[in-house]
Amino acid sequence: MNLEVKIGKLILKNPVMTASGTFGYGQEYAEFIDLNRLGAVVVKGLSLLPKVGNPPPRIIETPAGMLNAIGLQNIGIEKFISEKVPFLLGFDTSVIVNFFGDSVEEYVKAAGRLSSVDGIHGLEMNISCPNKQAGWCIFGTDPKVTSQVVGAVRRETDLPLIVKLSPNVTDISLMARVAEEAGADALSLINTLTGMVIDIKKRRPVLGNLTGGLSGPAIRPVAVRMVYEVYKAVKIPIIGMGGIMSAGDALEFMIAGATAVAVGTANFIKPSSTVEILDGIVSYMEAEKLEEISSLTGAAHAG
Amino acid sequence: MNLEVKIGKLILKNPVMTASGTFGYGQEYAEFIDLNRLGAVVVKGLSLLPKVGNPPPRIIETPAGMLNAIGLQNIGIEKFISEKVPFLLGFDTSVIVNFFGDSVEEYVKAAGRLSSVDGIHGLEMNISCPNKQAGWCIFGTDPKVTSQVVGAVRRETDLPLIVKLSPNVTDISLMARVAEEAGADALSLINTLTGMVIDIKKRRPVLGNLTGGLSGPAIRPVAVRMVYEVYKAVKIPIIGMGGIMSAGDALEFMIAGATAVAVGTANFIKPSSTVEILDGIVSYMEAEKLEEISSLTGAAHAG
Amino acid sequence: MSRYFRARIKSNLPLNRNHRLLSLVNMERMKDPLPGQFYMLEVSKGNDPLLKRAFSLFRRTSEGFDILYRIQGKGTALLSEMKEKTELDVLGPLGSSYPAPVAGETPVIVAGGIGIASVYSLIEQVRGSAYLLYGAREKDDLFMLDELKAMAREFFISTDDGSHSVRGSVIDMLKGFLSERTSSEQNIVIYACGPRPVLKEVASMADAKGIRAHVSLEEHMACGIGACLGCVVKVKGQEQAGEGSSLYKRVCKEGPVFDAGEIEW
Amino acid sequence: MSRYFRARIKSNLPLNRNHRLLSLVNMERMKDPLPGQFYMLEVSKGNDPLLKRAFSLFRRTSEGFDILYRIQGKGTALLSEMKEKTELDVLGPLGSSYPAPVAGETPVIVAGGIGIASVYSLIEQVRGSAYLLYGAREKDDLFMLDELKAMAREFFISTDDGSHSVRGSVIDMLKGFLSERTSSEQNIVIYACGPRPVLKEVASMADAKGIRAHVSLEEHMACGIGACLGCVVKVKGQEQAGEGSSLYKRVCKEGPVFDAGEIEW
Ligand SMILES: Cc1cc2nc3c(=O)[nH]c(=O)nc-3n(C[C@H](O)[C@H](O)[C@H](O)COP(=O)(O)OP(=O)(O)OC[C@H]3O[C@@H](n4cnc5c(N)ncnc54)[C@H](O)[C@@H]3O)c2cc1C
Ligand SMILES: Cc1cc2nc3c(=O)[nH]c(=O)nc-3n(C[C@H](O)[C@H](O)[C@H](O)COP(=O)(O)OP(=O)(O)OC[C@H]3O[C@@H](n4cnc5c(N)ncnc54)[C@H](O)[C@@H]3O)c2cc1C
Ligand SMILES: Cc1cc2nc3c(=O)[nH]c(=O)nc-3n(C[C@H](O)[C@H](O)[C@H](O)COP(=O)(O)O)c2cc1C
Ligand SMILES: Cc1cc2nc3c(=O)[nH]c(=O)nc-3n(C[C@H](O)[C@H](O)[C@H](O)COP(=O)(O)O)c2cc1C
Ligand code: FES
Ligand code: FES
Repeated sequence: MNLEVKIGKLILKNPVMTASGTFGYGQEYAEFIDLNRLGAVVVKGLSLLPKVGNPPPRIIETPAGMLNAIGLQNIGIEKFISEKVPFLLGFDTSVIVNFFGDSVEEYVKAAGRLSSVDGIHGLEMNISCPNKQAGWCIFGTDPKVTSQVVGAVRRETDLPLIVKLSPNVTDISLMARVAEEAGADALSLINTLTGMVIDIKKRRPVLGNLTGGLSGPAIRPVAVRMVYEVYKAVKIPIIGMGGIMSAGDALEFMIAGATAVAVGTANFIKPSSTVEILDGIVSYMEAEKLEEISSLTGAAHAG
Repeated sequence: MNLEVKIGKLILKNPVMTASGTFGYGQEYAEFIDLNRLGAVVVKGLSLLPKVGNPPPRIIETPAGMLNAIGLQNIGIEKFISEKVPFLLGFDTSVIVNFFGDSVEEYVKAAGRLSSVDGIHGLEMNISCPNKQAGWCIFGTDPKVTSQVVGAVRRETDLPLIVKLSPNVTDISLMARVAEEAGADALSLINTLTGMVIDIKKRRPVLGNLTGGLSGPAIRPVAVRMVYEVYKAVKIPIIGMGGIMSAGDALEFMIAGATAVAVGTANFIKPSSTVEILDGIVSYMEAEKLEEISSLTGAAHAG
Repeated sequence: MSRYFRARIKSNLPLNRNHRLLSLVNMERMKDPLPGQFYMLEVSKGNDPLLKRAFSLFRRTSEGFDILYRIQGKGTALLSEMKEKTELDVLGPLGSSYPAPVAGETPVIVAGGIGIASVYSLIEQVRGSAYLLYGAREKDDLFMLDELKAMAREFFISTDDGSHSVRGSVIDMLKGFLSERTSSEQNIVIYACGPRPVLKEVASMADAKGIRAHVSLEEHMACGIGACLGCVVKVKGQEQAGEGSSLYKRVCKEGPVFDAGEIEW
Repeated sequence: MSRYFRARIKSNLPLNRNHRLLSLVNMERMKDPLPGQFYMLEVSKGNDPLLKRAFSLFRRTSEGFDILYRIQGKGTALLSEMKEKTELDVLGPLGSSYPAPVAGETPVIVAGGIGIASVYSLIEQVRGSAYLLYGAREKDDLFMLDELKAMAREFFISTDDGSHSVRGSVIDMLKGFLSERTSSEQNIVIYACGPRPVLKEVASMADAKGIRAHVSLEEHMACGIGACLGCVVKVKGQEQAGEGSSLYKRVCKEGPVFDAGEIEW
């Protein structure tokens, strides 16, 4: 049985990755699972300088989901390189660094710095910023700006470049095509949907940031639909995510068109989710007598 | 205690309405609740001619939600007028007719015909069509087309005109402003989010229509956020909906900015949901010593 | 006497690894159900699972009614864990019923698997007069054999694996029965509930022989009362634009029992 | 010996209308917990509620550990309905613990309401040497009074409504205690768990008197292991851009027990 999948020139030993921001820098989960079993570890989103993040409360549970407004708190790229990369180098898994910036220049600088480091196998560009309070983050919603920032990062790095799309758009296929044309090697979707919960006693939004990003099983149908649509629109591989809790959920994404999948919120509920999902995918392939995992990608579109 | 709310020139005796497509033509629920208690009955979406709807399966449950792809099946405006309006005339509640068309002309004709009928107190224009398989329904996502179709209907009718917005857009505030400028008296939000579920055994989408509209508690945080945003963008009243299951949920929408609320999927789970929600709102007002329900609208934005 | 009421679980008896017999006690007076009608039962208090689940009336009891069910997915799994005294929201009885055979008609009742749940109360109703054909996957999936035997005019059983009675499908039995008896029995009318492929075969056999057949269908349901238009099946008829709504019928309202000839299989 | 394991419910005892004592039996060997640490417990098998819930170690038992909890919302309501023998996923022990008092220090332990759950095992640890101040809303919300009495050096109780012992808040008691005893008792160190306003008062009193105080905080949590950055509290320190991450600390990792002087209240 062949579980290998290709994300640009990067070969993953299997399609199960972690979703950025839900797996810390990998260390937090090493106690619970064997990181060597993962297709890739995608770390918490990094910026050039460390970021404070949003005021608490940052989290609130919702029906079959949760809202988070972490505000992209992170230790900054330099500290990541000096303190976390050495740890990750000890594992036989691909390391993909999720990053973001507040300007095209910051995106480019971050990508450049990360590309100079051994032990980083791919970059995932977060252009979604669902937690921006002041209206919309234009990097992920205005096609012109998306094209510009992705193109600029593309020119700066030779690492496989994954662009992570925001679902808070009218036409996800258009955004996908724009990223592809600007040089993305792959696409990640979806990031969180923007949401809000209000405390009816206080008559105020619960989260310190007012709005947050909705993740978990609640959003899965939206995510699967977007992967299905984007598969028809682009040729580059898709990393599917959004509410994957079980192997069956992961398979839905692959059949819809994903080459690999990322497990996010599920890690919080079961720290062993990723490896259990991998085991479940293997069982499915056995039961269905499939040799190549890649034969599942986009199977829903056949015939 | 004053529960009255104003939707344009229409005064509702209380803010609890039904969401279109989840309450049939009213008749189906008359056995379970006293329709006289409702602020308004909003009927299943109607078109000039009857519509067949989508092939089955049309429904699939999802985590804390459901996808539907009814395909706007309806008996057509003429049959509604002859067979359903007489029944509804027997109740002391406002009747709001949800309608749609496949062209600006159809929208206008439908609005014109409905405006000539006694016993219809308001029109709700559905410009969302989440189930359109062939990509996006431009009425609800392209601001120029939205403006054109709303403006045309506005010129045709003197009834209170509610425009129901699609949540599948990048900037809901923009769509809200466009509808307001084109003459809408009020806005309904949200319609369903487009989603998909895949059967991993058959490796095909479950729904006959492939995609469907996601409703229920799963989408509530997205809906509340959109109401909150739109409240800041427009002056006309908002009818909030999306996953309202309890009085607390309804109050979240009002505090976020809604003048009235509509109960949808909850009717399927508990046919008495609407009246229980109304009772719960009254209890809340008593506990919080509120005299005017309208004082809650947008309270989250104060101070 | 409302069709929306609360019921208390009297017992929730395991029949085998994945079948249960649920006895409910109505906490309010309920409308008398007819054979073939169904109920929508609450299976969770939370939002997941969200929707009620549809179950046929298995049989009326002195205090309420019984449901015979198979554990299928998460809703029925949750139901199977519910203990005595648990209270549930119930909608029903809902939908159409099996039209009682008229004088001179010979009822032939066909049940495939859990389909027995839907026809059991019909068998009670026509006690003594019906031929009963009951097929299941294996011996363990056959229920209430003694009771059924006592009520059937003649009782035929088959299992897919031959672990009880004849090896074969209920369709094989029906084929045999019809080819043997159509001449001796004058006015056969078929009642059938089971997996869709079985019902489709029943329909085509009945059609070929010019026999009336009433079949009970299943579809995913949200409301159960005709409001959501979610549970439709295609019926034969005019597909011209505008005539539309007659192309589909609602399983929860016009069904679940349909004339087999009416369905576009 | 993993911090992610399954546990079986031995008992789930109602203490009053909304408090329960949950006894869990570990099904695998677990790491020894320290006073002040906590566990994340699974409260449902489905997707709603989705996240695990945080509960302090109440006390270690021979077979596992106990949790004392208040029914607060839907997760704890579900937990309260769980029967003996139910199995749960558990993460823990997690987070920081109450630093044991060093020689010469006099521990003063302050518990407001359900805060008793967090300090109980500390009281066991320092048995005989600690002053204990325990306040609750009313008589019925006071638990384990006999056990506590036996372990405390001196035991002070108050209720908001005066239905047991002194009427007043635990803060009033602490105020009185400190003004009376600060001179006689040399090295007082405070340990406190309770509602945030209580802890804030404790912190400011301790600060005014130059006393060290360890407080246990609560925040909404998703992961419980430091990965999601969801459970932060603001700590005193530099807010300059770039120095950022030091502005917030994680309740699940650096906490739940913090030095009161460190928190930006
Ligand atoms: C009119 C009618 C009568 C029925 N009578 C019985 C009966 O007497 N005994 C019995 O065991 N079963 C009966 N069923 C089937 C029963 O409703 C399903 O097995 C049950 O809904 C499965 O729910 P689940 O959560 O366990 O499965 P899941 O597969 O997890 O359910 C997911 C969704 O699909 C729906 N669904 C899945 N299977 C079916 C199905 N076969 N029919 C309709 N909806 C389905 C569920 O309601 C739910 O919305 C009947 C169905 C209908 C429509
Ligand atoms: C470190 C720590 C230790 C705790 N120890 C105990 C204990 O020993 N006994 C006890 O009764 N309670 C304790 N709590 C509080 C307990 O976690 C909450 O009461 C519980 O999560 C409420 O869940 P719910 O679903 O019933 O409430 P809901 O209000 O329905 O919960 C909604 C969401 O908010 C979160 N939430 C609600 N209240 C709290 C809270 N006070 N703290 C953290 N998250 C909350 C829930 O986890 C959930 O994600 C502790 C909390 C923390 C952080
Ligand atoms: C607490 C939290 C933090 C997240 N942080 C990031 C981040 O830093 N960068 C990013 O691209 N996505 C981030 N995400 C989004 C996830 O990577 C993922 O796209 C989303 O949660 C949907 O997947 P899920 O439903 O499986 O969680 C975060 C999600 C959560 C829940
Ligand atoms: C089965 C079903 C049918 C619907 N039909 C219509 C419709 O005809 N017209 C319309 O504007 N909205 C329709 N809707 C959308 C609802 O009116 C409502 O906007 C949406 O379901 C969100 O609310 P809820 O989560 O409370 O159901 C339909 C929703 C459902 C579930
Ligand atoms: S289930 Fe709603 S119409 Fe049949
Ligand atoms: S709960 Fe996730 S970091 Fe604390």
